[in-house]
Amino acid sequence: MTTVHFPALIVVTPLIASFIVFAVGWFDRRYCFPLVIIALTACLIFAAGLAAVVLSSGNPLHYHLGAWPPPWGIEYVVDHLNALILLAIAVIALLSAVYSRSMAAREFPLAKLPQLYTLYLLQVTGLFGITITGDVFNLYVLVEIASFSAYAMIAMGERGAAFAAFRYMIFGTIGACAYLLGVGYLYILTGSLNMADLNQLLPALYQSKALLAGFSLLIVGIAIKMALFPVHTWLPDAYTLAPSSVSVLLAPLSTKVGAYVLIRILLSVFNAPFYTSLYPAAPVLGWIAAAGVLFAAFLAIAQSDLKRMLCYLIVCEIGYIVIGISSSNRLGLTGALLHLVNDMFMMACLFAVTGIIYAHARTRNIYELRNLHRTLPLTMAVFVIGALAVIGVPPLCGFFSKWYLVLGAIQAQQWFFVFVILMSSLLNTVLFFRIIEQVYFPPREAIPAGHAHLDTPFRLDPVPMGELIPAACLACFLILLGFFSNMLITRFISRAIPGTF
Amino acid sequence: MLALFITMIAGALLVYSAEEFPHWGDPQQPASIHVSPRYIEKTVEETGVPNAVTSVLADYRGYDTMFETSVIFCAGVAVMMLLRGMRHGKNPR
Amino acid sequence: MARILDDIILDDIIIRTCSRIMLPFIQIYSLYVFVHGHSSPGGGFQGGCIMAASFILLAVAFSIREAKRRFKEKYIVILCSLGVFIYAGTGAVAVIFSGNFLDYSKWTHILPTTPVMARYYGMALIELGVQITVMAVMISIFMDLVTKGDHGEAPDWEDD
Amino acid sequence: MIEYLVIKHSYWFYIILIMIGFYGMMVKNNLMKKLIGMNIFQWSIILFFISIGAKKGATIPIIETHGVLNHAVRAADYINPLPHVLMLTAIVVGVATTGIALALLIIIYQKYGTLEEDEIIEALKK
Repeated sequence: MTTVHFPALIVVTPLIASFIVFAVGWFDRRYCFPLVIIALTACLIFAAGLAAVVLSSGNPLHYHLGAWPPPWGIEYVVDHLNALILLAIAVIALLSAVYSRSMAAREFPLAKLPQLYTLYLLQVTGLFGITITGDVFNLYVLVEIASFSAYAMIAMGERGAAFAAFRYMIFGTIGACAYLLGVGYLYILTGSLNMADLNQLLPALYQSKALLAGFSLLIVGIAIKMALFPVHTWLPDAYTLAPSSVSVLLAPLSTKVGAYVLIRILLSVFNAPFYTSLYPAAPVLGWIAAAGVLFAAFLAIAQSDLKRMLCYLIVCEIGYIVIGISSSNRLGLTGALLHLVNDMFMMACLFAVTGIIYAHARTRNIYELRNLHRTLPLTMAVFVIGALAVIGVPPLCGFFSKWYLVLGAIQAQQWFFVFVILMSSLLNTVLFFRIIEQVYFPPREAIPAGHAHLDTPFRLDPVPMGELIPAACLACFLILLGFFSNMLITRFISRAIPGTF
Repeated sequence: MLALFITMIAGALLVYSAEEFPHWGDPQQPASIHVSPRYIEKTVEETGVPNAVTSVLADYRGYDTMFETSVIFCAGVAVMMLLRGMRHGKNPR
Repeated sequence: MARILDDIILDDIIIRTCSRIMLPFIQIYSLYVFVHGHSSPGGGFQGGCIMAASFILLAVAFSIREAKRRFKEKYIVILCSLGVFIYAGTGAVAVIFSGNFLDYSKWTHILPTTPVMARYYGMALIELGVQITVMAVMISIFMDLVTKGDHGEAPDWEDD
Repeated sequence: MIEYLVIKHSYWFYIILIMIGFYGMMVKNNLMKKLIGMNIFQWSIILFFISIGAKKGATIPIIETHGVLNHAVRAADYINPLPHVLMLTAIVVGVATTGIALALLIIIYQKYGTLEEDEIIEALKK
């Protein structure tokens, strides 16, 4: 078997594994977790193989499912953009699966673990499929798979999670239906569902009002799924109340994959003149996103719950990505794509740390985390790395993507966007340094009497290694992504942006 | 009130954009002449199945249907997880 | 927990007799819809729904306990996975014979037919998978929803 | 004007249904009614897709073969099968959504004893 079949196998492997996990879990649930790890490791190998093939050949990889040629059958396309994001998803899915083992055993009734792992694999299947597919309707089906498993997993969380999941479901269904209606508009106007084929057919219809309506519906649907500012209201509740073992997978990946779909729809289905010069879609999205960035950054400061604060940060980061898309030049798009990948790792790292802190200290209130670095030294070190990456301190990855975003905004002469990015970075600095101050340098009266514990020898955190090691790995990735960001840009991202920019 | 307003705006936009849609049942509309004729004309020749819906469902776009089946599997697993667990055999509580 | 199981018992001789007569015909009809999906309206999803409806009729006319006795939970779990597994496995077999995923014409390596008829039989196989999964999931969702999930404790359906 | 309304009649039905569904989903206080609104919303889109597939004077897309195919098949004689296939998938998605939503509503009702949204929010604030 050669690399030719990797595009199908990367989606089908977790799918088949989920059926096996479900059936095996009925007999003995101890086999579930090893099966999940095997399947996700295989996915990582496939993703790495795809990235290697795309890099070495330099051309997109096309895979025709059922051997039917594209406008009639469904096509998978792996280009430089896909390959990078598939690799990031595979790494994070594997690490968060390792992380979730002891966490899920603590948070879930044991009898529900087989179903949890089944849904976990279905979620990963959906994310891979959304990333790789070249067919607009197939994308809808995969979005629904990812959403259903997310609804069910979120509803297993703490108090109020079921209600949050129901509200997420209402919003998510509006989003998916708007997207489906947009697909219907494209279909009624062109008669095709394939992205490359639509890209060929649509320019003849660019003056059409119906196409504009279809475009708006697609964008609204994706905006709800990716939690862009005015329609983000489902996100903070749903991700805050979700179990830690689940939110470490969902929070970094599902919104970013939504942002990826936005880029894919704008660049591969429509083209740059349509959304920049013919209709002012890019500036509108940019102003909405800028408002969202400021709004979410201020609301994040107002939160005392660490996880809810991170949820508002997600909204903020999605705003960055959309600002980068809206500046619609090469630098801005580079920043958006780089930030997409960086943000997956940053949020995975921070959510993993938050889960460990909550499991250990039984609180997420940032004012009750004082002196936590004495009991959880490594965890808090990882937290600091994640925080510095989000702020954008130079050697870490967050700096480089923000740098390109600012450059893109400057090139587009959008000085307000430059201000928004810098301002929100400043707000993030305030946000995180407040927490770091609470943890490392608490007010004098908070230090308990007697300094005996100050002299105690260094002891590793009393948390399971299965949780600590993935978090530490994610922190290492933040540093590595920073060091190798130039390679990432030259090898993947600059090839992923169409030549018209 | 806001929701009613949004609903009205959305409905007006949909009505406005429907102006450019092809007439109902027009055999020459783009949807009927671009991709779908092959499904009708070649279904017997290429798949041996006279029912074009089945051949599109299970063969030309069979990959969608696999995920459709996975969606319903996912719903079954989700309802089972939400309302009950697996307590059985070697899986004590 | 047993309260829900016993509450929903409709003790009516006419309904019970009629549904007892109708059940096999509904199931035969479901198989007819499934098998004739290739040449008339129908297929796996429709057939599976009708098959599930027959068991739901059993549960409504008799009791949940009776339906659980006829259709044990173990089989529901296995059939749920088996159906989709047949579907994905049918596609994966094509990969083993160096075809693209879901390319049934590669089944000619094991079926003594032409590629076109191999597609025909491949479709029949995946419709079978759809039928099995849809039937099992529909029954499972119905049972879980109607008993609010606590039908599992009753000892009389634990088969071992 | 009347002629214009008649010639596009299939689109007006779906727009009216979509507005009803959307309004119900946004405004209704009872979660069950929200769910019903959601279903109307989904089915209206299915109606829209099905109306794309229609062709005047055409029949269902099942080719009359009688064993051997000895005449050329004209695409205009049979309605477009693709929207029907897509909507079969969308129907299944709708069924799955309804199933999960009902399970969530059962859990919510067990915890709070009500399905009115404002009462649940009140209960959550305590």
